[in-house]
Amino acid sequence: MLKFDHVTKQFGELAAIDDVTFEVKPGIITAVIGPNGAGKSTLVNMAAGSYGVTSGRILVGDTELQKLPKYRIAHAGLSRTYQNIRLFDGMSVVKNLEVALVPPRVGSLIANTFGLSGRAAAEERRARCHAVLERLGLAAYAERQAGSLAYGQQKLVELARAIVAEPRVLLLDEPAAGLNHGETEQLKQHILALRAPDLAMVLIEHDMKLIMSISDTIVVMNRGRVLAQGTASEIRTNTEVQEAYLGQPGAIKDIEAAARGRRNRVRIREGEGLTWHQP
Amino acid sequence: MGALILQQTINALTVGSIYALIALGYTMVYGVLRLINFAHSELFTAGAFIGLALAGALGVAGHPTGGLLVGFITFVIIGLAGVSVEIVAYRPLRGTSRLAPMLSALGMAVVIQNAVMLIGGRRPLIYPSFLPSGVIDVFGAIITYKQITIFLVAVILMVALELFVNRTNLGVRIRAVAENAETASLVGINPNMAISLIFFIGPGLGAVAGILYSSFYGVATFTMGFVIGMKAFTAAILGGIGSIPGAVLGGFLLGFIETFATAWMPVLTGGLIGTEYRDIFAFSVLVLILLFRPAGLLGEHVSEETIVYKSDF
Amino acid sequence: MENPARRASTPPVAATRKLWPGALAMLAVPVLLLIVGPHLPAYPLRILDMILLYAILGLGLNIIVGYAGLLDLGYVAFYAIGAYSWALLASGQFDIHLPFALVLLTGASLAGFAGILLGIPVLRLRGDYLAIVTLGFGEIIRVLMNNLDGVTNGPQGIARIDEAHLFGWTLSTPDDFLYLLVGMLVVVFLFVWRIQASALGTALSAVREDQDAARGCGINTTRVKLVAFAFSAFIGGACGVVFAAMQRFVSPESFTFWESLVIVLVIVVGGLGNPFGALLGATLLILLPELLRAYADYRLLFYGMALVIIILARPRGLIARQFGPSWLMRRLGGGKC
Amino acid sequence: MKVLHGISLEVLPGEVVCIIGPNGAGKTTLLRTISGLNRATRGSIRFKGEEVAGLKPYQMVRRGLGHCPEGRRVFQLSIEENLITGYVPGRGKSFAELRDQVYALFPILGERRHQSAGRLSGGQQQMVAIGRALMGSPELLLLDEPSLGLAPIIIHQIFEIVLKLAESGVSIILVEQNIDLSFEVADFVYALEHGSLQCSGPAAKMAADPRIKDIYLPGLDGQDSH
Amino acid sequence: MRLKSILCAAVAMAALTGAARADILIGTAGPTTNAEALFGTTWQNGMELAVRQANAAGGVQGQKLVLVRDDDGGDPKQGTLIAQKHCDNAGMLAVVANFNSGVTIPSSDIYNRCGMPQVTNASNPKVTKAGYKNLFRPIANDLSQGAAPAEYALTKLGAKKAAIVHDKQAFGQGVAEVFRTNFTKGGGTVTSFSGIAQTDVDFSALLSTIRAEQPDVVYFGGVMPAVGLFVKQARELGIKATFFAADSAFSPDFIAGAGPASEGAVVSFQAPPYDSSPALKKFAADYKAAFGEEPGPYSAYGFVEASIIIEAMKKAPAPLTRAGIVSEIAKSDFDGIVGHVSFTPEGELQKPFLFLYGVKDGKFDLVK
Repeated sequence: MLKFDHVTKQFGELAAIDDVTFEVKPGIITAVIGPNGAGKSTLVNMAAGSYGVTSGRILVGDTELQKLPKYRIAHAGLSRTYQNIRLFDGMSVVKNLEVALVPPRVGSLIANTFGLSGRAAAEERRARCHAVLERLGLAAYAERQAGSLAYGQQKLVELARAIVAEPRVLLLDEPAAGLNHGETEQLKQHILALRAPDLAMVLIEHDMKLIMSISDTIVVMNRGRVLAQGTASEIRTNTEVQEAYLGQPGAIKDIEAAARGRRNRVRIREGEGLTWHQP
Repeated sequence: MGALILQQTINALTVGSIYALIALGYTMVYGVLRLINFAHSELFTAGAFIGLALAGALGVAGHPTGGLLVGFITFVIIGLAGVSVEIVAYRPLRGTSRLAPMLSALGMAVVIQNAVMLIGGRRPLIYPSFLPSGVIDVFGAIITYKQITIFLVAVILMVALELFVNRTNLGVRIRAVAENAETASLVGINPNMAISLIFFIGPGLGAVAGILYSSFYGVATFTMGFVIGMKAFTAAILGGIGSIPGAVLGGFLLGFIETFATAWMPVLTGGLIGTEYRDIFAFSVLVLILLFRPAGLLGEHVSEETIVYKSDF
Repeated sequence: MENPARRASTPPVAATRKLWPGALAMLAVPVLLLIVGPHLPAYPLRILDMILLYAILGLGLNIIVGYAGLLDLGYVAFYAIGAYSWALLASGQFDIHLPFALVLLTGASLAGFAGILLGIPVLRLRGDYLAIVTLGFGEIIRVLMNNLDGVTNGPQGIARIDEAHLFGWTLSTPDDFLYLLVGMLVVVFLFVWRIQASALGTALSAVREDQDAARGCGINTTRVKLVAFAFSAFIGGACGVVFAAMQRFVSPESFTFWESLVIVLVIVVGGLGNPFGALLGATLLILLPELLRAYADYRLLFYGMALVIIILARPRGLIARQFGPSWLMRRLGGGKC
Repeated sequence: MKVLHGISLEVLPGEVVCIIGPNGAGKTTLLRTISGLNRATRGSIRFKGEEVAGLKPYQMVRRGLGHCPEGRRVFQLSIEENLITGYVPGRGKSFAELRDQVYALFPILGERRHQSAGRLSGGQQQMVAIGRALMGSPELLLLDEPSLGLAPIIIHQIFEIVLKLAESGVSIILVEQNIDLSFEVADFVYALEHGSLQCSGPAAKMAADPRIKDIYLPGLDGQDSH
Repeated sequence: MRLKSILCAAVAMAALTGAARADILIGTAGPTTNAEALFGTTWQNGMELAVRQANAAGGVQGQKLVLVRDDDGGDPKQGTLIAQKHCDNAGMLAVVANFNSGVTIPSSDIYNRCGMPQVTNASNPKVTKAGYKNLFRPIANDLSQGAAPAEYALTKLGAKKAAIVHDKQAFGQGVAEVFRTNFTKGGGTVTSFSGIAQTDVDFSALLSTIRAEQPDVVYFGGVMPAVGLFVKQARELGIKATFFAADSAFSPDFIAGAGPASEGAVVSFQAPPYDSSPALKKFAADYKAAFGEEPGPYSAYGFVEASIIIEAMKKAPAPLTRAGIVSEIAKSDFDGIVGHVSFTPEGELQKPFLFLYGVKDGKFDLVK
């Protein structure tokens, strides 16, 4: 459904993405993981049209996204959430969703505003938004100003905004960041419920527990390249992946030594064991 | 012909010097606060009036050396006025919205202009020249000592400012605040100190420009700031607002555009387009430059990829 | 993914039904104006006309500045285009005497067209640079009006413009214009209200809040902004036509940069993005200088001070963006919706 | 919006304290509150025995606090000018003295002192940011994700410097996602989640606790090395 | 909220009118702020002087006169609001309004509608074209103001080439065009006809071009301080031509502003010199005594314009009405301080007076 075809992205001399090729299939959840700076967000931003592509193609079906202006990418069926929440803070929650349903053509936009059919169309848009809000348990917040909601709720509103237009590809950029266990669990249920035969979902996440539990396939990136791809268990046992995440075990030795040396010299805080402040 | 071109070049340099001096005040304030300081042009006017009053009080009207003293004291007085305006009318609005301080500045402009009118009078004041008189004839072009002095004073002030900003520790700190006030405060710089300093230097330079301007043209009126302020502001944009060399470049460029448009446009178009289209020409150049270089000639181009854009208003 | 619309439940807009008392209260304002207005002496009546005119201008500018978040410092250009349309198409200047209703439409459309022409090149600019270019555009239009002597009569202006007739009704006294302006205000108000409530308004708000995210949601931001420019200019042009019909004289000095600033002040002081804000702002900004007439020489000094004080006290304007019937009902009812 | 909830934490002189937690847990907000960029709604912040809640960031710096913000945020000035911005007069050492110390710590910066900091690589920018903070002779240094986006080899260098600084008596609060390394260099660790303190304790004990690893370690499962 | 403000306005206005109920009100509106503040203020001072003198002489029909001064800022919109305000004020029996042609034209509609006697200072020929019977213009309009200098330049100076500059304002461009027409008609050549902006102060670029054209005379259609600056800069650039300027330059400010450069410049003015008659001499002295400064360029006009109204009021039958005053003004026939006042049916002066002055030894010297 979504295909990265030899995609490269240069920032100045630095290649943030270096000849990446992989495909995201519909009906399943594809997770992209990797250390900070591995290029995951760059990949998302290129697909969504925020960044230009230096070379290569990004395809949804037969449509080459890198050739489209950003707003057309949404109409091509790709929508996303953002790592740092980007809601329209001053607008109500339901209006935030309606933005994604605004008619693409200016003519229909004006006809919608002043024409006779406008009211019905507006009602229909509203109904769709409310349905999605209800689905995500946000119905009570429909008329609240988006910026005034709690963090977790904002994250969900962003998800709602991304799905209200019924995309073919959904990019979720760290949806669980900053959520507590309960919220993460809730999110997990919502994501699983979204799984549909004609929807390709891409999940970028740091929360390994979440990833391991819901991803059908995992793409591991490191320093702008795809390091490995496979199921959770395949990835778990991949030594290259372990190294990428933990750093070369050898190189850490110096630090360990230096730290140990220091620890012998300085007073360590008198501590029994760990203090758990929360259950 | 050669003489005429030379003459017009000199004319352009003189006007450009004054635009550039005023443009500096706009650009410095904008660089730090992203604020169009509408009151700047009125402080320029106030500077000319205070200079005149001082010259009278000190009995140095018309003496070039007295002019230095007057210029210095006026710089300080108007500088302090600028600092007060910022504290009273802009600082409380910091962080509210972009429009509020701009319109507050507009209100301050009205206040200052009318205060100058009520105190200094409506009558155009005959201004004693602090500049040396005399002319040199260079290949048929007439250069007055006044023009030379204005150019020199402007260049000296601009170089001094550039050195201050680039070569002194204080200047470096100001640039840091201009780039990111929050980070600057994290490394121990008091952003308000830097902002006050900018509101001291910018209007101070404007005041000196006011004295030069009125000395050169021999007149001071309470309304003279508005139009020249608009032009200087245009110059600042032209050069890339926020950039000090940009303001200087913009000032001189606008001086040249205006001068040569006035001199040659009627000739080039066979009288079809007269000198009265000068301002259209100037604004069209501005629009064109912005369309092709959206941040002005020397402004930092901020690409869409590197900024996360949130609405300003 | 299945279509969530199919699961549509009842639209839970609890407030819709209760909106009408608030809306009715607001409708009372124009009705009251029409009843009380004609009984006022001519001077306050004329001030009222000016307030209404600037309120309509404010409503128009609000589309660009308040909804789309683009600062337009050259709005007076559209106003001027409208005014000169009436002056040229209904006067002895070219001995053309078109009916008012036609020119109202033509002038407004011309202005709207100018809005699009201006919009195409400048909309890729952002923030202050856009503001400066619109400022330049305003000045260019004014200087053109001042210089195209053969067409506009240059600085002399165009005098003795025809008296306006609207479907057999002569518009000459301040109360004639009161009826016209109240009518226009209601129409423009509903127009703007409609925009705000429609998909277009949603798109514009999204552009204002976060342009990139709006694009990410599939909004063609450039087009949407162009539409905003066109509508805004259209309203400005219509106001210009009425202004010229009221004054029966136009000259470039009525269309200075300062006028643009006054209209910006109207909406910022009143409250950006709220139609009622434009009304309140216009009232304040037109009335204030008239009330200060008693102070003669100190008039503008006090005016400037008042501006600064108002802005310092209410940096976000006198009326909140969300203010409206539903907001009012919510506040009055005390309950959340 | 409430981001932090009743957090109590303590840093002893010369100690390296690490704060861990997932994205959005409030770590950065905590650092910003300590240095005065954000105002604490309630509670007190004491620094060297003095109540400092409500002080402005630059006042904190003058009292001996250094803060390297997330994303480094070096100024688009030359390296040396960046150091100038960080210099706080009247804290004992002269500018030249401090500058030479920084160049001794990061020789590469000394070599390129007139180069624009904006053009440096990420690691070098991080060095500039740390050097800039050191110009204020801090007694407490806040480091917000110094390893973000850096190559492992550079990360090692940065952490070695952190240790060196700690040796020289500077207290350090380190916010990190690279938990393995953090546990190595830290003496004491606080774990944050959703703006609340989850768990705290000596680093070694933290590292050994399987529950901590389960929650915070970006390892791929519970049975990974260590 | 809006209604409340309107009520406030009404109350404020009632308070204003109430205070002066027993007196006869004469209104005026002119720019006392913005760029033309000096002209408007000194012009209104001239009226003030006439009113004070009339009051000192016992007022009119035993009542005191009060001048209600208003600031229109040179803005047509404000001018119409003030016109309405004056009209609504039942105690107001006549106005001297406005100073600018662009403000007078729209406001005269309103004054006409309420039958207000209106004496204007606006010199644009169009002002009287509406044919309002209540509107009078006791000064030479731009047609004569531009014509006389052209004739003088051609016949007395024998000029062949003229460069013309104007400030793109209604007045400046108006007189400049009249000068051009008359100069060409009389056989002269116009080398250039250039517009500047009213607020310009630097003319070096334009003057450098003009210098190359070597004109015999340079006509400047514009107002102070631009005139002074223009002449001064022209001389500094070595232009030898004779300068012609319109009435606003007839002021000590011009000579002081341009300095020695003003020597030889010719200025047209609608009044004889202040020292040419005892009446004018007295006016200048009285003015100085009353306001502590020299009269402005239009002070004498203001005095005359107010005098016309006062004279008419003296003759009009009691009780005074606007209509009564209008018909008396139409019948005006007296010697004002600048010349004889009597009107054509169109409201123009029967015999517009226009004088040309040359600057000689730092003083204005009548040349024609």
